[in-house]
Amino acid sequence: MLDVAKIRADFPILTVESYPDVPLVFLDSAASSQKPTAVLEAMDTYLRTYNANVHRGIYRLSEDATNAYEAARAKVARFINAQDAAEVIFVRNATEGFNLVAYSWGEANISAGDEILLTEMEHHANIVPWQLLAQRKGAVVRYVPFDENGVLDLSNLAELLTERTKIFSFTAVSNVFGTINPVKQLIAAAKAVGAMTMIDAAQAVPHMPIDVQDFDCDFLAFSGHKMCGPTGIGVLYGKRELLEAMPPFMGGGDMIRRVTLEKSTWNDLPWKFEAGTPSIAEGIGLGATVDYLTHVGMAEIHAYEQYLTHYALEALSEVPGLKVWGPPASQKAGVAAFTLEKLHPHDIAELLDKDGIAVRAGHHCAMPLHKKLGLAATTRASFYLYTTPAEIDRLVEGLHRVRQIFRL
Amino acid sequence: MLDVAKIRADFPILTVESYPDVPLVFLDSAASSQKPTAVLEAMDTYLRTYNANVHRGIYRLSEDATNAYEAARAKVARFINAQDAAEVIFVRNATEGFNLVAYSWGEANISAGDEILLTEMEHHANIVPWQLLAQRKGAVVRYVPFDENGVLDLSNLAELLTERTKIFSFTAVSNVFGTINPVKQLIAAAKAVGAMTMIDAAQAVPHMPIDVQDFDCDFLAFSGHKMCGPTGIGVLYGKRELLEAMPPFMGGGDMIRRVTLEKSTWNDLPWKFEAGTPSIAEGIGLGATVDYLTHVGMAEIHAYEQYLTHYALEALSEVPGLKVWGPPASQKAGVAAFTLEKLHPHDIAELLDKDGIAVRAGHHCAMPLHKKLGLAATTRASFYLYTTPAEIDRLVEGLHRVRQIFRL
Amino acid sequence: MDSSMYREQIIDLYENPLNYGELDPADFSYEEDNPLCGDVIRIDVRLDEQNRVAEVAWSGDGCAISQASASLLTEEIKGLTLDEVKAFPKETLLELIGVQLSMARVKCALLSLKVLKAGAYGLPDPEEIHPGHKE
Amino acid sequence: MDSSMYREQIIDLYENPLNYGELDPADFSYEEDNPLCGDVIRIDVRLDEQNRVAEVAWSGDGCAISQASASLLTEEIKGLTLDEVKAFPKETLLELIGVQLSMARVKCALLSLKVLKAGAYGLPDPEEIHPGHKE
Ligand SMILES: Cc1ncc(COP(=O)(O)O)c(C=O)c1O
Ligand SMILES: Cc1ncc(COP(=O)(O)O)c(C=O)c1O
Repeated sequence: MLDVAKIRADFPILTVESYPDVPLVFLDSAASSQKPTAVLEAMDTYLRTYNANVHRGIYRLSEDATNAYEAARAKVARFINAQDAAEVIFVRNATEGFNLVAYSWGEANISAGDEILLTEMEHHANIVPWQLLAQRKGAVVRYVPFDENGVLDLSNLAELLTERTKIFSFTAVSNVFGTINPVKQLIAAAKAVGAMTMIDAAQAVPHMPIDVQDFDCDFLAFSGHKMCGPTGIGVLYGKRELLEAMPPFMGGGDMIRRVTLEKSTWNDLPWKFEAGTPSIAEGIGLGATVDYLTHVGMAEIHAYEQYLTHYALEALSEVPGLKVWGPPASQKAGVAAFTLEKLHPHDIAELLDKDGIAVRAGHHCAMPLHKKLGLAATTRASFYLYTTPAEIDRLVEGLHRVRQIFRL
Repeated sequence: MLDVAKIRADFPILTVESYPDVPLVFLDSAASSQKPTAVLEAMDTYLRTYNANVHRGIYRLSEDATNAYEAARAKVARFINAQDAAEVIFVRNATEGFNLVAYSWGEANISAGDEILLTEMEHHANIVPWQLLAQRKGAVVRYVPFDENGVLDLSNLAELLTERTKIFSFTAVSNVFGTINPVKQLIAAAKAVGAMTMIDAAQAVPHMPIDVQDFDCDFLAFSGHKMCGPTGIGVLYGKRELLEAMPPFMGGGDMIRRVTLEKSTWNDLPWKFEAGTPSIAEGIGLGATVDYLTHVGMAEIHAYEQYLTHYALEALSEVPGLKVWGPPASQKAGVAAFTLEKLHPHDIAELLDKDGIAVRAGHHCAMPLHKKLGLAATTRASFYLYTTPAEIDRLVEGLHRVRQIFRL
Repeated sequence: MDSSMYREQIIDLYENPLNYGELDPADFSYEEDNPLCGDVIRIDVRLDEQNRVAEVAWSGDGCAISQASASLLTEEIKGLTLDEVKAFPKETLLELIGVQLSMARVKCALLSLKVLKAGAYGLPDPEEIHPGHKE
Repeated sequence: MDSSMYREQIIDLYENPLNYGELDPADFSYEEDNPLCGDVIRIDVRLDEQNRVAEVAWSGDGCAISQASASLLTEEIKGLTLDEVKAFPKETLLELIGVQLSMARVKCALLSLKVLKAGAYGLPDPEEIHPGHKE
């Protein structure tokens, strides 16, 4: 099991007070995680000692920066077990990953009447880019429904996933229900009808071992800031032969091989998809992030979060009128989105904040999911490797006080 | 005049040694500048004390993060004298700014046969996105030529800039010649034929006062990392009514107002164009950058660089066989791209590096410019507020030694 | 817990709102929601011969702040002229609410005023401005 | 200045290249450039009856490293069989050059070998792979 006390010492922010004498209880890691010292220092060292633009600078600083930036890519490739570092495209965030595929692969491969299959539990990042693509092309977006437990209902999958389906893009882990979806089974089903697959791993890569070769997915996207890493950097993984065949997304420096007044030709992978000066400090920071997580151990992190989730669901069940949405703890990642009688999540979150407890209230960028539940918003507590059972206890106490204030 | 010694103390990297006992002489700021302590600390404080995702988080950390991120936008707006912070879109870099306009504005406004006017001295960031757009639409890209001094030749402007021209996009300052272009004159000419205007200010905003209302340009883009700021953040400025009318570029969280399974509607400006978790630390860092530059004074920085450029051009003229490309110092920003007899720029840069001198060798993402000069590459030294005349002297000494080694 | 924000008055108004209901017909009505949190407020107003607010009712759903704000606002505007309604300062409403609000919650507090003014100015139904708005 | 990189031999070869020129006809020829720095190298090879390199010439333009590398490589492969040429290890060429090279410069050093092998394997003209390549 993780030594949580030791891990907490790696995160400087965890000693901060929300308000004078009110220690911070940070339960919003699904929105954005905290960062360990090792990551902050990797970026700081770059900025203070070898800051320079990357690629083709023939001086020591630039060579060091290029080496560190490309080493980070290789680390990420190893972390998700990509065959080749060229399959790791650095983007701003998971969202840009979906947009890149929807523009580049989508423009070249989607025609009127084609179908794009998503699920009803997707984050907007995995809905809106496809809707925009479908609008441009006259294609159709369809959705796999979820059941009353927040689990995908696959009983009609054969009607939704057909030879008209050009791509099936779905999340590995729901950011509201916490549901861990059967990724390999869904990919196999997509392959059976010849559909491409894209995995939203924004809530998966930070929390469990992920192996893109084992998944055998075509594309997969995630964000640095949710996995103890920097903002401004994320990853699009794509199979090499697909990326090779795709036209570029953005144009500019670094992504070209040759530019003339008439036309341009493209650089090799992965740079073909990285236009302009990249997020250098952030890429280097992501390399340190992957080192940190690997050192702790992704299997250990996952196991610990499973424990926390069980603990949390049991503890929350003691709050009268509270309902946690989604499946039971055994099928769930460290996310508990709940409602408390008719109280508005904004009121709950604001009152919890006065106790130093940071939770998120809203639709968590999953409006279709909430609409289906008949809710405008939920309150969400989410956990990570630095979360303790004592913090969950504080959440439960806070919720009891919210009930009192509202005279429930 | 600037107190350069005092300014240098703000930049931790300037005390670094390139090699043991070889102090760094950093003359590659046009590629990416160094960062002052104030910027590093602004980011570090965010990461260590109030790191959280922005927008709609109802707890102190998230509110503080949102306030700092949006305050940075307001600072940037003031820095370039935008009417409204909503006209400042945060992007990854200048390159993304051009791509955003080419995709969003371009898709809606460019048709077959329309013309896009650029100049022959553009950076690839201001060429390739338009070529890609022109390919998609069957439009035509034309170029204003430059003369033997690296100055735009406007004698045939009336033939190039016509009512067929839908947008005229050009650089305020050439990153190779250093030429400071007559922005207001060119914008007036574009307006006279009803063309939109976009300014590449990547080499201008860091080095001189820029006022978008005085320019009266429609769009303008620049990068944080070239102006003492972080990587991973840049700015697209656009006039409000244009941005309002444009369709979104990337889809996802934060840029929506409402998402249903069928379709989505968009958030207000500027968020409509910022999909997914933004570069939060980097945005906050850019705010601190603008504070720093404002404190030093943009007019003072420009004046000091004018002095340095005069000094450099005179000093370099003493190296036999050396030719600096571009106009005389009076029309030029702090950039000196040169050739030295038939020596290859890679050899020059590598030998200078052994002396600790960081210069850039290559086409500087301006292949069409170099092709017109009949060169594959040049060696470029570029200056910023922390550059000293003594460093330019070291460059000149280094070049003398390069000559010796090559037995010239 | 510092629950000063949620002082008694707000919880009282949340439990027992003032002027809750609908008026049909009304001289002007308007409804808008904040999709981000699901708050939705509708306000109906009847004017007298001097164009003063004779009757006002609100309905909707939302957080304690937006609900209390709607009660306080509708109470406050009774007897005001249409012009006074159009010019009603948001500072006044925030003072009526009387608790310190964070940036995110100020929006909740001001939703009722936004709806009221949109109605007073005769703005078109938001459905026309933001299609797909009220499905 | 530590100019060990540019040891005498490299400057010598830059001034007086070995095997510089073209062979027409040749058993195989190949030309490629590195657009990033403008280095361009062409290699022409004639084989004897045992498929050994009988004659070799190179031409092109570039930095001291890529030029010296072309001289050293063409000198070294004389008498090798076609199969030996195809398998020529890049380590051997880097050893011949004999100076410490940074990542960016290794590409310059290996351009000649890349061109040689592309020719030996009978690769199509790069123009077909990268259209717009040689304009
Ligand atoms: C004139 C000019 N425009 C655009 C760019 C592109 O900047 P970035 O790579 O930060 O997008 C640069 C810098 O490389 C530049 O010098
Ligand atoms: C499941 C899921 N997908 C995608 C995203 C988008 O991530 P980002 O905002 O970093 O692009 C998130 C996070 O908000 C998420 O939880």
